[in-house]
Formats: sequence, C-alpha cells, structure tokens
Amino acid sequence: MHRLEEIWLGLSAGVLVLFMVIVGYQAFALGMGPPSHKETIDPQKVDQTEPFDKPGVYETGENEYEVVMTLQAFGFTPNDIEVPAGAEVTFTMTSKDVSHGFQVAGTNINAMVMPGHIQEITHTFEEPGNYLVLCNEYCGSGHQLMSTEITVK
Amino acid sequence: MKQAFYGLLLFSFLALPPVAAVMESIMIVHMHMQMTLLVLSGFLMGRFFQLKFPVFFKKWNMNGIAGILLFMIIWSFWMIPRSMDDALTIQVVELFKFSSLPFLAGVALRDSWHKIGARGQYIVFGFFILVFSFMAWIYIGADNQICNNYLLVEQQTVGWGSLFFGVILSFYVLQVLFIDQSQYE
Amino acid sequence: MSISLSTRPQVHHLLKRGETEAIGDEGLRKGASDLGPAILREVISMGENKRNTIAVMAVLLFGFALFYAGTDGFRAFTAESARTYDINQSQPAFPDVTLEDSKERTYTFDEFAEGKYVFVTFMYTNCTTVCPQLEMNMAQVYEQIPNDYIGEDIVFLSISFDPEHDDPETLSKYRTYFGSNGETWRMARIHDKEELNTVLDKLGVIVIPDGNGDFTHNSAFYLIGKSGHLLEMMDFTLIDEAADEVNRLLESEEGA
Amino acid sequence: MAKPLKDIIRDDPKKTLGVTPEDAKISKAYLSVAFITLLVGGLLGLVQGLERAGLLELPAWLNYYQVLTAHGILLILIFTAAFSIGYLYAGFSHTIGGLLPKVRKMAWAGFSLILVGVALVVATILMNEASVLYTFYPPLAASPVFYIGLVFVVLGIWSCALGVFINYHHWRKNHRGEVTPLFAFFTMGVFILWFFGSLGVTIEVLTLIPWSMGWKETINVMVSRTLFWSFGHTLVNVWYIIATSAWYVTIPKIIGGKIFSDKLARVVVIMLVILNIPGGFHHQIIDPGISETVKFLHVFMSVSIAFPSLMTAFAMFAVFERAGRKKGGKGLFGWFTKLPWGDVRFLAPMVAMIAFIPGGAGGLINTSNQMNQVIHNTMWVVGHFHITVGVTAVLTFFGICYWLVPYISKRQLTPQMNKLGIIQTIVWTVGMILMSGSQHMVGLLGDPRRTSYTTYGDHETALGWIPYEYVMAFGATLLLLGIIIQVYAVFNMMFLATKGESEFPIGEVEINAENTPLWTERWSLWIILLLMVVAMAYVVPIVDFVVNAPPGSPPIKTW
Repeated sequence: MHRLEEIWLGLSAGVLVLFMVIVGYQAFALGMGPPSHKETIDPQKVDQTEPFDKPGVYETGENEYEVVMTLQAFGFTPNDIEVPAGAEVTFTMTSKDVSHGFQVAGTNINAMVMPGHIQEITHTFEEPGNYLVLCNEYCGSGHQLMSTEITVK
Repeated sequence: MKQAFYGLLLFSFLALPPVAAVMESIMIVHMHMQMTLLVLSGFLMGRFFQLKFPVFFKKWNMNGIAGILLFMIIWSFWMIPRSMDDALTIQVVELFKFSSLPFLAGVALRDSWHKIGARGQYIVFGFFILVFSFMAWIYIGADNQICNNYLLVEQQTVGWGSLFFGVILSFYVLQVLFIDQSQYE
Repeated sequence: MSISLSTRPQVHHLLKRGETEAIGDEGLRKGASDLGPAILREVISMGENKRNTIAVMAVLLFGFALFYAGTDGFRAFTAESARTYDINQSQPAFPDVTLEDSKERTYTFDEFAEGKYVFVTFMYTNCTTVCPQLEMNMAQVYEQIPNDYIGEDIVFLSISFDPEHDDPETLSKYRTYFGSNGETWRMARIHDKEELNTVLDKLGVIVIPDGNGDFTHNSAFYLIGKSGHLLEMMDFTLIDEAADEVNRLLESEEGA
Repeated sequence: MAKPLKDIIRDDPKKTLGVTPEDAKISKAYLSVAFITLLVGGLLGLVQGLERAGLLELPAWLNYYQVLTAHGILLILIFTAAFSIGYLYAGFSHTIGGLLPKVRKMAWAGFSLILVGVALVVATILMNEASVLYTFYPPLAASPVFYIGLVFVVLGIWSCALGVFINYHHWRKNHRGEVTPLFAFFTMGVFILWFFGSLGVTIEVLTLIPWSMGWKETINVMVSRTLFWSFGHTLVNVWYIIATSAWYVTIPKIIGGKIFSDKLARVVVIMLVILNIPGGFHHQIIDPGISETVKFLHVFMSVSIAFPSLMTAFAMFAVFERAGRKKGGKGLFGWFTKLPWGDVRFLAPMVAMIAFIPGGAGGLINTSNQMNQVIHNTMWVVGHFHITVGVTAVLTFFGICYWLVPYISKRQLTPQMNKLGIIQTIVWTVGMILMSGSQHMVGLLGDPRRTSYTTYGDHETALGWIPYEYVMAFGATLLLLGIIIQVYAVFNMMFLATKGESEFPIGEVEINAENTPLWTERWSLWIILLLMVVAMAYVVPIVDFVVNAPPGSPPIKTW
C-alpha cells in the first residue's frame, strides 16, 4: 500500500468512527434515538383495543400530554389537536389499515406507523403556531389529502 | 508487523467500554460477533508474537495440534451459556474473556492454522459445524431461560443464527471437498 | 499484508506449475529431510514428539481446569444452575418486606411466616408462558401436602413482581384460576420498588422487562425455613419431587 | 507483460478481432430495451414533475401514483437491469474471449423472461391494478399478475447471473494459476451481489402471491418490509459497482493513464460484495418494533460501506493526477486541466464521480439515526437518489455508451456524436442540479415524497414548497431533453454512424504496482462471508418480528 493511501484510509476510517461515536452518543447518552416502540396490536381490532378505542388528547401531568391516535386511509383521529406552548406531547399511534407516516412539518417528528405495531414519539412544542401534520408514506389514492393540524397556543 | 498493529487497533476498539456495552447488549452480537472479532484481533496480533518468540512457537507448537486444541477449548468454553452470563456480571470473567479470546485462542489459531494442514483444517470446520448445530439445537428448542441476562427471544435468535452459520459453513466445506480447488490457485 | 486463506500447503504458490510437476512430491519430501544426518534427525524428532505430547497434555489439562472452574466442577453449565447451586449453599434470609395480598391486607413477610415454612413462587399475571405452568404446578404441590400441615406448619405464597399492573383486584381474580384460597395460599405484590428489588436480588430472581409489557424471568419453587432462611430452591417442573421433599421436612419436624 | 501479436491471436482470437457478432447481438438487444425504457420512464418522470408542481392536471383515466409506479419500476428495475446486462456481457465476452454457446442461450432466455415480466407488470399498472409503487409495501395489495411479472424479471436476471457463473468457471478451468481480467472480476462481483441481494425480495414476492390471491389470509407486514429493503438498497449498490467498474477499468485507458492498483480494485469489489446487503436496513430507522441498539448496529453496518468508496476516491484521483502530470500538468492542480475534458467518454463519468461526493455525504446523513428522522420520506430522499442513481450511476452508463455502442456495432464514435454527448452531459448535469438541488432543500422544509400535488388545504407551510416544485419541474424538463438526446445518440451509433473498428478500452496496470494475489479469486469464501454478515444483520430483526408477530394484515386496495 502506498504511504499516502494509508494516511487517506486512516483518516477516512477515523472520520467514520467519529461519526459513529457522535451518532451513538446522541442516541444513547442524550436519548435522541429514533422512535422504536415495541408493542404490538391486532391491526383488525384497533377500535376494540385499549387505548385506541378512545383516541384523543389526554393530560398526563403538568404540561404533559398524551395523544392517542389512529391513522387510517386517509386521515388522523383525533383530527384537530390543541396543546399549550411548552407542552411535552407523546403521540401513541397505530394504523388501522396500511403503512402510514407521521410527520409534523417544521419539527423533527417523523415516524413510521405500521399496522400491527404501536409507535411512540415525544416532542416538546416550544413555539406557538399552527403545525401541519401529514402522512409521508404512500397509502393510496388519497394520500395527498391525509393531513391535519396541531395548534400550539 | 503492520497487521499486528491493525490487530491491536481492533482490540483496543473492541475493549472501549461503550463499544463493549453496545455489543454485549445483543446476545447474538455478543456471542457471534464480539467474540469472533476478538479472536480475529488476536489472529492479527499473532504475527507480533510469532516474530518476537519464534522459538517458543516452534518448540511447543511444532505440529499445530496443541495450538488448535487450545483454540477449540477456549472457543467452546465461551459458548457455554454460563461463561457468557458470568462475563456480563463478573468483572474478572469479562477480563478473562478479553484476554483469552485474542491472546490464547486468536494467537494459537494463527500459529496453528497452516501447521495442521488441510486435514486438520477440515477437523476445525467440523468442530465449528458441530458447535453451531449444538447451539441451534439447545437455543431454538429451549422454552425457558438458559441465559439469565437476555430475553428469551434473543436466545432463539442465537439459535437460528447458529443454525444459519452451521448450514453455510457446511456448504462451504462440501464445496471445498467436492470442487477441485486447484483451478482457483 | 496478505493473509493467505488457502487450505492447501503454501509450497505450491511459490513454484510455477511446471516446476511443481518436475520436482513432484518426491522432491518436496527430499527438501524437508535435508536437515542433517539420520541419527540427528531421529533425536530431533524424538524431542519433537515428546514436546508435542507435553504441549497437548498441558493444553488439555488447562482446558480441564478451565471447564472445572467455570462450571463449578461440571455441575452448572448455565448461570441459572450456578445460581441454584449457590443459593442452596448460602441459604440467604428472606428480607422482611411488606406484602399486599389479593384481599387488600398489608403485612410484612415475617408476620405472615411466623414460625412456619413458606413455599414461594414469583410470577406476574400478564404472563402467558411460564407463570401459569408454575402456578399450576404449585397447586399440585399444595394438594399433595396433608391437610394437617397446611396453615399450621406451612403456608404458600405467590409473589408478583409486576406491582404496577397486579393490583389486589387482578390478583384475586388470578388466584381463582389455580384454586388458591387466599388464606393458606396467598397471592400478593410487593409495592415498594426497593423492597421488591432486594427480594429478587437476594433470591437471585432475574426479571427483564421486554418492552412489550412482558417480562423474561427465571422460575423456581422456593422453600423458606422456619427461621426465615431459604432452605431449598427446587425445579418447578418436578412436582412430585418437590412435594416429597416438603413432606419429608414436615414429617421429620413432627418426629423431632 | 506485452505478448507478441501471434500469441494474442492464438490465445484470444476474439479479443484481437473485435467483438464476437453473436455476443454483440445480445448486448445490442439489451441496450435497445434499456434505452426504449429510459425514454418512456423519463417521459413519465416529466409528467410527474409537472403534476407535482400543479402545472399539469392528469386526465381522469390516469392518476399520479400510477405514473409514479411505472416511472419507478421502469427506470429502477428495467432500465438499469437491461443496461447493466448489456454492458457487462459485452465486457465479459471481450475480456475472457467470448461467451460459451450455452451461456449465450441463457442470456437470451433471460431476455425473454425479462420481457414477459415487463409486459405483465406494465399491463397491471396500466389497468390501475398495481399502483403500489416500486416498493409495493404490503398490506397494499396489487393484482397477483403484477407480482408474477416481478418474479419473471428476477428469473431473467438470475438466468444471466448463472450464465456468468458458468462461463467464469469454464475460464478458470482453462487458465489455472491466472487471475481473471479485472473487468470479468467486476462482473462476477456484480452478479453475485445481484443474486444474493435479490433472494430476500424473492421470498417476499413468493409469499405475497398466495396472499394477493386470497389463499392466505394475512401477511406479516414488518417481515415483508425488511425482506424488501434487504434487496431495495442492495440494488442501488449493484449499479454503483457497475459504475465503478467503468471508472477502474476503462477510464485510465481513455485518459491515457494506467490502473492505479489492480489488487486495490479487487479488494474494493470484495468489500462491496460482502458488506452491502445489510445497508438496506437504514430505510427502517424510524420503524416501530426494532430496538435502538439494533438500529445503531445497522448504522455501523451501513456506514462501513463508505470505506471501500473512499478507497475508490483515492485510487481514481491518483489515476487522474498521474495521467495529467504525464501530459505535462504542473503545480498542485495543473494536472487537472490536462485531463481530456472534451472527450465525452471521460467527461460524463467524471461528472458522475464528482456527483458522488455530495451523493455519498447525503447517504451518510440518511443512514444515521437522528438525521434520518429529519428527512425520512421527504423530498430530500428523492433528491438523494436522483443525484446518486441519476448522476453517479446513470451518467456513467451514458458515458459508457459512447464507446460501448460503437464497439458492439462495429462503428465509430463520430465527432458529431462526441459533441452531442458533451451537450447531453451538460444538459443532464444542469437539469439534475436544479431538480435534485431543489428536492434536497424542500425536503429539509418537510415536503413529503411520493405525494400528488397538494397544498394541504392551503396550509402556509405547504404553500412555501411550491416555488421549489417549480424548479423541480423545470429541471425535469431539461432531463427529458437530455434523455431524448441520449436515446438518439445511442441508436445513431448503433445503426447509422460510420462503420469501423472501435476499441473496448481496458486499462493497463502501473508497471511497479503490486501483483494481484490469487486469493482474491476465492469467491466461495467471499460468499460465505457475505452470508455471515447478512445473518448477523438480519437474524435479530427477523426472528423478533416472527416470534413477537402481531396478528397479520389482510390485503388492502386503497387506490
């Protein structure tokens, strides 16, 4: 191997390892890992299964909210969500039919919601405003219509 | 010598506490990846010892049998569920894992592999296929805990992984046995 | 840095095809034996053989020692069996923790045990795999103990390690599946997290939540002696052996 | 190294006498299919771009997702496969001295299978029975005929792969003690990866068929998805290896330089073959049901693929620098200007290589846990693969055409075609910068991918995306123009250009380079390692998804 080549590859390997270290540090030490909830559910009996038999916004603590949400072609239930600014909101979601995506434009909320699996993602809404929620995984002919809003006051 | 350096680099990387912690948190990665990489690091570092102590290896591992036996013993030992569990809970055992796999098993493998010749190598492959089959058998079949530090599903994962490894290794050995290798050399 | 991964002797690499044919195996062997006079060779090979044997013996001995030490003398190949062996040896005391049973009564373990043997299992009611089997087997042991002893000399206790979910209401329902009467065989939870962990730790019960609301855990029958120390930890699948053992203890007590 | 001509003719008559006519026919057939597909697929791409920006309203009988499915499948599956087989078979035949008659038959069998497959797939898409996109995620259920068509396509590719394996084996038997020509080595690597990479998706499709027919009630969604991505991303890397084959083997010759290191090139191929398949898992980074540690391990496995690419970067720039200096380039960057920029055979792949710098960096972002969450399923991803596939792979393919097509049709690269090629490269580059650039930016703002024109009820966030979508549409227009030029150039060179002999540029190795060790040829060992890495990566999620499986999903049609 050439000397220069070795230096180049050494540096490359170093950069990649550093990259991994940062990713790992963020994921495990800072708790910024991607949404990876592990519970499962019968996708054909979502309506009869707790807590999805009663989708809605629940206050779970001081400035803490849980949104129990079902996704189906082509909409989100509950539809319009309102929370106060600074609230830490946990979305507990599942799909009643096909795969959907849950994305809130302008935030880092982005999660896949698969039939048979319960997905969870938590976010603190600091800025008041009107956030656009949309499905970002193709789910059928009305995919472009599947959206809702979160109002932060 | 360069490869000995890379071996040392690999070994130090594996020994970093966060790296070790991540690898040990998944059972199959612990048993099949971390331990294999540890042996590999020793295999590479072996060059250093071979050059440093040529007489020792020549004298005591003349035909490679002692070395390969040592390798197989160490490897089997770490495939015992108990040893692996203990490595997670008892510091000394963990230390022993990090020294025995590279410095006893890896170095011994390096020194013996060519000495034992083709027939010896088939025996080693046979040993691995046996170990993998045995692990597949106990881990897939077991419906209760064998390892206290991992979930049941992880045990099954190790079982299926071992089965897969065993099968592809068998294919490899059959292929080496029945296809004339000289045309690739 | 090339690592040759060939499974054949290296010599072939060094020679071109034609040469190998010309020299042949004969030539190779000759090359190897060109080391010295026959006698010297003899001596060397004797030394070699001896050293090889010594090395192999040493390795085997080391292996034997390693396996002996690592498995408590070939007794415990899993950490679970090692734990059983250990705990049976050390006989730890059952910590005095507060229990809350299916009838919403709270008392400490010592108050409950008070000079009796206690037959204990650990479980959680959401469990669909081992726990029902464990409790079923416990019920069979319970039935094999003569009525005279029950409640007088021995009591049964199933402890839930999922106190958040297993409230008295749940436990009282669960209890009926196995014929536990809630008096001489009670089902209870340990509410205090710290106390629970002490018990699990002392008795070597390992519980790992799997994120799905389930737990992976080990199971056994625990027999606590009258002094509050663990007497024996028994395989929960061997019902008759466990019942016999308990009966034997109870009878010998009577005789004494 | 140089053998007397007499020996060359004796050893390899076909190499000296140019292309074998029967083998050329195979390549011509595949390339024709490739470029017809490209034309159709590109046209659909423009339709999409215009619809997406709200500039075009589709008629009632055609919907956006139908167009998208056809665009994806035609370009991602058919164009690339047909081009790759045409190119690799030509080079393979050239470097090992002609194909065996039975291998030729297998290539033709593969050709028919692929055509049948395409016909079935396209028919179901046209009937709106298969608007499930290129990724066909269950429980979206297409007509069974669609899946059967896909099986035919895969079988066609396997037939070609098997042909290569047989011919390689034959060559080895007759050339003991020699290393395979570098191009043939690349070909082996590609087809091995292709074969093993497609096993997962084949299993998936074979389980989808009975399910879509109603014989099986439900399907395990996550297992299907995982099997798909084990293939979905491997395919991308197959094209990447094909592109690098042209970089390593042919470019040194074109620019008048030498191959930097034959051994290094082979090590890169081996690493790419072994490491590639787990890379697909980063598509599932924000999926439920997989623990964060497993995901992190997969980040590691994906990132490791970057390593051989960095080796490639070094080797290529070393080749450029030496060639440029040989031609009198002075100073730190003088050699750069000495490169043959006016030769499309160099310019196109060079742009392709440069595009891989942002492309590869984007790939690292996509594969990392947290950053993926920002751009997952947004337009960013579309921008990413248009720059990697659309430029790095496809522009290299385009550059290859300017010597490959003349070579197989015994014609010449005329100056007019070279000029046209340069214009094409510029149009393509500008089009991609505009389209991919705006896609990257709007993706960061949250514009989702694979979504028909919408303003989400005139939400202000969504309205802010529209200007970028206009730029995208404009870029797409340029790209279609580029495709038209390219298709014209290919068919011109195939049937109209001046007759004559064209060379197949095979670079020579630097004189003082290391010898290539024979262990690089131990394919059985590389396959075993590949399978071990796959097992390491996939046994955890698959066993988890099977053991802890939720009740399955029935087939659903939502379009």
